[in-house]
Amino acid sequence: MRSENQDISIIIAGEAGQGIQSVEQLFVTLLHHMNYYVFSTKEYMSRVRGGSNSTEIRASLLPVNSFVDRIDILIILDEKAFDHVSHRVTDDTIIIGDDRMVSNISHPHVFSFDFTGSAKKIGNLVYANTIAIGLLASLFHISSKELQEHITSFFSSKSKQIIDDNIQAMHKGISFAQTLISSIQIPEKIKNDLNNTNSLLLLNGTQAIGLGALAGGVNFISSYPMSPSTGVLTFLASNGKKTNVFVEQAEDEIAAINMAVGAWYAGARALVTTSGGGFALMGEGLSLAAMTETPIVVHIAQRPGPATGLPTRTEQGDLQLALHTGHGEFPRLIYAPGTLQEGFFLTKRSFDLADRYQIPVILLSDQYFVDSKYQTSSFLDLDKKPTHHIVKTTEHYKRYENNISGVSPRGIPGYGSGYVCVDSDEHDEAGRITENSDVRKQMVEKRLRKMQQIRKQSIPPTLYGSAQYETLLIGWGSTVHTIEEARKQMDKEKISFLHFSQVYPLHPKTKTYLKKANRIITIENNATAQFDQVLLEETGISADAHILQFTGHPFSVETLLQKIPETIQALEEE
Amino acid sequence: MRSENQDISIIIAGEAGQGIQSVEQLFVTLLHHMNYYVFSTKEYMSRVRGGSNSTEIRASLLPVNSFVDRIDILIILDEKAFDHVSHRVTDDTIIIGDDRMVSNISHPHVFSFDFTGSAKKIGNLVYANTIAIGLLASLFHISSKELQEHITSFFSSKSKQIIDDNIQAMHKGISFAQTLISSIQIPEKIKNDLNNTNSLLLLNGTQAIGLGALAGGVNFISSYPMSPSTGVLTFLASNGKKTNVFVEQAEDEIAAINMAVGAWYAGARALVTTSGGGFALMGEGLSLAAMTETPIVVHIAQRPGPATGLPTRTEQGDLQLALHTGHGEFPRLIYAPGTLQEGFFLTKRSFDLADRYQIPVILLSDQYFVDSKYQTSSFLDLDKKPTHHIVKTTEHYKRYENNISGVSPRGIPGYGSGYVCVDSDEHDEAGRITENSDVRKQMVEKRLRKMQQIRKQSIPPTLYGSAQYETLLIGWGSTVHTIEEARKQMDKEKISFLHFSQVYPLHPKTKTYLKKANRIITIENNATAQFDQVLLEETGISADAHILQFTGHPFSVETLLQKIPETIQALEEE
Amino acid sequence: MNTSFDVSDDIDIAWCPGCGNFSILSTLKKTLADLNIKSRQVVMVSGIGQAAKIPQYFKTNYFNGLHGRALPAATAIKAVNPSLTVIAESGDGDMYGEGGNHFIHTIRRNPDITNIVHNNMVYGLTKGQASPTSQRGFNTPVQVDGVILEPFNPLAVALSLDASFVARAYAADQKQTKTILTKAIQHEGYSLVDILQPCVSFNKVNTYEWYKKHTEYIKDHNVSDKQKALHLALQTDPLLLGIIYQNKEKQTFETMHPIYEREQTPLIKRSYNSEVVKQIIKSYH
Amino acid sequence: MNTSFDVSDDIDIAWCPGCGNFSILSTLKKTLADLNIKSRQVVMVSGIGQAAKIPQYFKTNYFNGLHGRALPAATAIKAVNPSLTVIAESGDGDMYGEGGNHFIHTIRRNPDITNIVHNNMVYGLTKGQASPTSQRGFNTPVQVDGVILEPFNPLAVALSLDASFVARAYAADQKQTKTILTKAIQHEGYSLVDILQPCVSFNKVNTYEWYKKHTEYIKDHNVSDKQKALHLALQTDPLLLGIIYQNKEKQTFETMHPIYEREQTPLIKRSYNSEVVKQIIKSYH
Ligand SMILES: Cc1ncc(C[n+]2csc(CCOP(=O)(O)OP(=O)(O)O)c2C)c(N)n1
Ligand SMILES: Cc1ncc(C[n+]2csc(CCOP(=O)(O)OP(=O)(O)O)c2C)c(N)n1
Ligand code: SF4
Ligand code: SF4
Ligand SMILES: [Mg+2]
Ligand SMILES: [Mg+2]
Repeated sequence: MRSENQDISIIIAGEAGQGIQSVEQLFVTLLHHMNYYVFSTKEYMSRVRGGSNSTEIRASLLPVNSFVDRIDILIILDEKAFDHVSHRVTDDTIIIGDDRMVSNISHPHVFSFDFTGSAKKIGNLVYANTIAIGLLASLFHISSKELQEHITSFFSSKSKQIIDDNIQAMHKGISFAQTLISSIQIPEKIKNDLNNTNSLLLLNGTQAIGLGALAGGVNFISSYPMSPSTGVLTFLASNGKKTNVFVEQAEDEIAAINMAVGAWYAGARALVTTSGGGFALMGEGLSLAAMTETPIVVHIAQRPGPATGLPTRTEQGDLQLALHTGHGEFPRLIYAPGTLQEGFFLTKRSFDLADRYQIPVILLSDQYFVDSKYQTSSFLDLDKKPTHHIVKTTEHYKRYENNISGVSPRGIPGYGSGYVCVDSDEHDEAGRITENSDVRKQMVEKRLRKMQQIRKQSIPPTLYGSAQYETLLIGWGSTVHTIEEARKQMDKEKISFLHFSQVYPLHPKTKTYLKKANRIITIENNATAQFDQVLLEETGISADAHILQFTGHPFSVETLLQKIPETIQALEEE
Repeated sequence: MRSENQDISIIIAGEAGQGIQSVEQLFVTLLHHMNYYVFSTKEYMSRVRGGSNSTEIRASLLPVNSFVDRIDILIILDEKAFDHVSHRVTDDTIIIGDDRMVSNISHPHVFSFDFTGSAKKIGNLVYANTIAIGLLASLFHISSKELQEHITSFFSSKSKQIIDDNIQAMHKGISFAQTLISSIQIPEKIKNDLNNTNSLLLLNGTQAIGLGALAGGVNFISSYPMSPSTGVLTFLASNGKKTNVFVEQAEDEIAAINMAVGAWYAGARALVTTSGGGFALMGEGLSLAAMTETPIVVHIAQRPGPATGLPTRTEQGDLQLALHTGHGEFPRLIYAPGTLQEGFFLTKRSFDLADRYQIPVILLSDQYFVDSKYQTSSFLDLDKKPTHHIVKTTEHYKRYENNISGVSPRGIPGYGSGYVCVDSDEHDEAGRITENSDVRKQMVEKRLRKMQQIRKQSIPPTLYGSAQYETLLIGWGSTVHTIEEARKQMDKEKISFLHFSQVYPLHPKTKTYLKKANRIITIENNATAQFDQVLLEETGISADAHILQFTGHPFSVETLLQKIPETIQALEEE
Repeated sequence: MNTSFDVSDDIDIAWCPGCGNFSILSTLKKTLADLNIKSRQVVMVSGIGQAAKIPQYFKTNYFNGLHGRALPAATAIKAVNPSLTVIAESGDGDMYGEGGNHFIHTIRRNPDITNIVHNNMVYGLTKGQASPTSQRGFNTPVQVDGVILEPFNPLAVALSLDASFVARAYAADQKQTKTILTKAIQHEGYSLVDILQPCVSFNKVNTYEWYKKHTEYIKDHNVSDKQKALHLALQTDPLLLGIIYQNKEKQTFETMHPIYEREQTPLIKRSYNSEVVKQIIKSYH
Repeated sequence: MNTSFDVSDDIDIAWCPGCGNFSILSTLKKTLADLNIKSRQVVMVSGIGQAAKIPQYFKTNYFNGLHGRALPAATAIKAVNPSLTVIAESGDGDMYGEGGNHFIHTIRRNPDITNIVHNNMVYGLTKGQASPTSQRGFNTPVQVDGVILEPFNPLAVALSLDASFVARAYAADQKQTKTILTKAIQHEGYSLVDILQPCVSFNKVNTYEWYKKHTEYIKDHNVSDKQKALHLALQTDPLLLGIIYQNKEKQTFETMHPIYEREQTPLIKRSYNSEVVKQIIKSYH
């Protein structure tokens, strides 16, 4: 294992259904409580059992939040696992597995233990996971007392028998660890001070979005299950009763979005969560929201397409779809959170701006974002109630009063003495169908006029690195940490990184940033550099080169460390 | 009536259900047979009876094919009709109507006749239409004998009584005409020579597309009715039995496109016709076609959105939707026919290229295009059978063989000794699901690679006017004739017009054309200059100004004659 | 007769003279007025089509949404504010064709909404294509050789999905239709009222005369007998009119939903509680 | 047992050990093989889900389309080439949820296809949410307080749409399931075979044991008695197994369609006739 690293990258690889998820959950929280910085992310197949999945856990003395190829410790849970990740294994990797599973691996640092046999002896194969945790925890200087407390509280809802068995398994793991300790240099946990990780939240993208929705006053969600977006639905389902969220699984995506539009019309704050294929069915509904000027918030967790594509993997391939779907012309706003803070605050903000401007707001995440977990500072400023931009109607209330801003005061049925009439056909100020071409023209202009104010509310991109740069790397959404980790390692070379969490419309400062660069490179998890098209449309400037990846996997820091200099060199040679 | 015109513009205005359509049909064919050049277009409300509709008929000694505001002769069929078109009436307009309907109009040239009374006397109110035709025909130097023959053949399927009544009505109209003849200067019909209009076809955009589909070998259409696209469905329904087209009205648009993809898979050539709202539901299906590399042809007759919008009116508002809908990344091809010839040949070509490259081809028309009728030279080169790019499979046939072109030989089930396996998930060459990231990468590249060849097959834009221009007007799709008629009238001013009938991808020559211009103006029937975005993305050059109209109505020649100089002047002053 | 639901202005109704829709319009207005329902508490939800224009001619709140999508919107409106009277109304093509999936699943939910379908056995607004309820052999510009599909039987399907209120009415019989609509609106739960409606422009087969000959009111039927109801629903000539089934015991979507289990305050009246949210956030420490 | 439909390679089946899908796979292979149907003449059409992966494990043609959209594709495939044997197969969520509208209208068409639904009363692939057939009270990560919707009764709905062949099978009983599948495939017209299928990972309620207790084969039933069939279909405990209805007289979509009225050559075998097209064009002179 390379000892220069202040952080350790552990990969647990095995079949679906073997319990990798619970190892991750248990061990990552443990590290968090023991004052390590942690990051975890998973990649998994579109199946329930079998196959080959893996989870990466990074533990560090400094904040970590991105995916690396490097494997310091590899835990192998089934026969196929090694082949699945072997391209990432180096001579420094330490490989740990059951005798049966590692016997064929020729590698300098293979350690085999009788996980299976021991687990079976304790009473159930699943205890192999707890044995692994015991082993790992030991390596991380976690005392058996600390570990035991953690396990006990983790399984607190289970029977005493189960808790005892787990503790037995844990001890087995601790004893396995002894043979290893000399080969592995793990940094000691952070000393307890004010900066310890306990003041931080530990959560993943799904949870950040879910919490942001709650803070944004969501009280209705109608969605149809679709990986990797379903987590937001189940998050709200599990928290819905105490937070007054009406949760409904729709019969299809079309019902989902039409329910959400109906819910907003009646006064709720509704969210729809889906992925590209589901969203491709919602175009008409989005257009309905726009025409009726009913707010709507749609979360799209992107996965690789076209069609069913790779259901459980990651891609940034639906930006242009989000930007242009829905027939006819109307304003919209698209966020693509990168950090967990952005995940939370932009979700919250989605509700505020959708409500304020009566427009569709789209939150574009992806599988990598929703499934990545790390620590972030707590979410602040939560006391202010979300502002509902709803008026009490008066007798001659007109839903589409044509005013300077284009944003007509929005009433809801049953509140006030007016009638709230909304129409999918072109309509007059009262909301009644019209074919008058003057009114038509005014209404189109009214709707599009809102874009001016929306632009003013744009979130500027974040510049990482010096304001004096030659090369400007550009990324959006989930890639933020990976690009930044790579950039930091190349800091001297006048490379800065500009990250966009609002991808449409772009903040006016964007052009200034672009103009200052000698060379611009967009880094995107897609095949056609979709964000570069947005740059061009919005600023007239486009990138000189792209670093694209569309394998279904997120960029790793290492890939970028290789591709960025290569790309710069190729540009210089041009 | 202004006498300088070599063409006469007649507007017939009345309620839905009064028979304007049959007046148009009967009179336009009559003019055609009598060797006039004719053009007609209609605007109508989204209702079956009542309201205010109108049809414009232009008759001329030179080819005519675009919409003008000017009304030379106005035929009024109901009380509301005059108000409906009064903004287009000038002092030169001749207004003809029933006593009851014109009595309140203060205008120098109002002619009232007892249409209603006379029609009733003959036996039915509908004969008012035939009276009007008799009147108009007389003005156009058509003898009562010629007219009678025409009417007899038009009503040949009806009873003798009905034919006789129509002839009686016709004579009534002829007698009404006598009082008018002195006030109206109508050019005499073209002398019979080789150039006469009888060698031409008289048809509208719907028919051009329908015939193009037949010539392209269409043998399956699954669609859901939606104005203004339904005409193509009914066209194929009425011609389907003799041409072997399987016509099916689907339960919804999603079924429509999935049926069409299934039909192509099994070996048919399928078409889907819809409008923006229906197409907004087909995004997922389009993506399926792309992923399975199954050809598909979709006709979108655009109408104003968002949502239900103005169901029976015109707009060019769905270009960006057509370009970007469907999740994931895949090649596509978009045609936007302007002339009837393009309507025919590009539809035919859609089938050929969809089949050849196994991609979605979208035909983008609009209400103005499908409902406009005029003469065009006959469609030639019809003897060649459409080439079906289908192979007989061999035993180890692989549907997605990864070759240089990216176009794998396409087999169909039951033909040959192989199996044809297509998959919506990412798949290997054999069509089986895979999550292998190398295969994924290869397959994405394979699919996108086809774009190179598709680009090579691009239809170049057509330049109207001199190759030496300062101002370059740019239009696409249905606006071709209107822009060109306006441009011609401003010919001296170094203005040329570049028309695109293929709107994506753009032919490489485009950039050369754009670079030569001092100023570029796109003229689009939408509010956000959608084609200019395509120009920018494809060439890096965008227009200096736009002339946009989004009232639901097509541009008129007059509007452009006013807007073009205004826009040029504004640019000069900048 | 004037009702509180009349649109005061001199409104231009886009239907053809003689259309069955006019009777439905006035019957429904009278029904609502006589039920003493306040127009400000009513939301009419419709799709797109000739029938779906009906809210335009009402003085009340409305949500005139997409073709085929009235039911999901109506369900959500009722869910977030159960104090509203929600009527989802559209044509046969809209509800049973484009919207077929929502028809099925809305019935499974049993929200307390009234679903009125103007069944003219044709697509009116798009000029005469077959609808799901068009009869075999019906000729149209698309079905040039006549319809070959089995006509959709909305009553039978609704019953097989255990709809809690199922009825068929005939537009021209305003008196009986009013009785049926009254009961449908009063019914707590999903109610389907399929109203046979002559389309004088595009359906020259199922005319006023035809309906006179081919319909008949149900007699001596216990509306809680589902098996019998299904039997009656399957009968196609004559088409039976009246309330064919009602189950007053079935719980509504709103009352069963966890959000309304303990507390009945309409969702939109509940206020945001930052403390609860902060507590949930805290659990991630 | 080997059949001509076995995929020769050492294929990795993505289902969970113990899943009911395995029995359905082998039963269907055997059924097709024993019917002597040539694998090259078969097209399996599926949507997305665990069940929908079944074509991957067959040596035959397949069209693995979108979630919920197998039926329209299958209908079209059969329409353009009636000489193929077309099987549309997916899960309950796919066919009755997302694809509900196609389910309804495909039955109305009566194409000669076999519709096999793996009914595990849950969404398997997306990890355990309720499906339309989930029973009341079923707890899931979304339906945290249990399902409150009326379970979808596919048999009753199919019957109310006059489906020409309706059956229910139980995955674990390969022998009887094979008999049912054989008749379904032989049936000329649309056939629905809803197969109860235990999902060992996400449905801990409707287990093998549960099905044993709560199912029963239909006895002494005249399959052409629709009224009785409906009666049986409405019965939910025990769920009845077997062929519940068959109408051998009903004409199929393909035979009724104008395109096949006079000529039976499959559409794809008919050749383009430029003369006819030219003649039509001529009519516009
Ligand atoms: C997504 C979509 N598809 C198609 C249409 C076109 N369309 C409007 S109304 C209609 C059918 C109307 O039939 P029905 O619902 O029976 O109402 P009716 O006009 O007969 O009252 C159709 C197909 C549309 N507006 N939206
Ligand atoms: C349009 C769309 N929406 C959602 C999904 C996600 N999805 C895939 S399978 C599935 C449900 C599977 O349930 P079922 O059809 O019952 O099959 P099972 O896995 O239980 O066999 C869903 C919701 C999808 N692929 N496409
Ligand atoms: S088309 Fe038919 S349904 Fe529509 S208004 Fe006219 S008569 Fe009524
Ligand atoms: S999740 Fe359920 S249905 Fe899917 S393979 Fe596993 S046991 Fe079978
Ligand atoms: Mg109708
Ligand atoms: Mg299932």
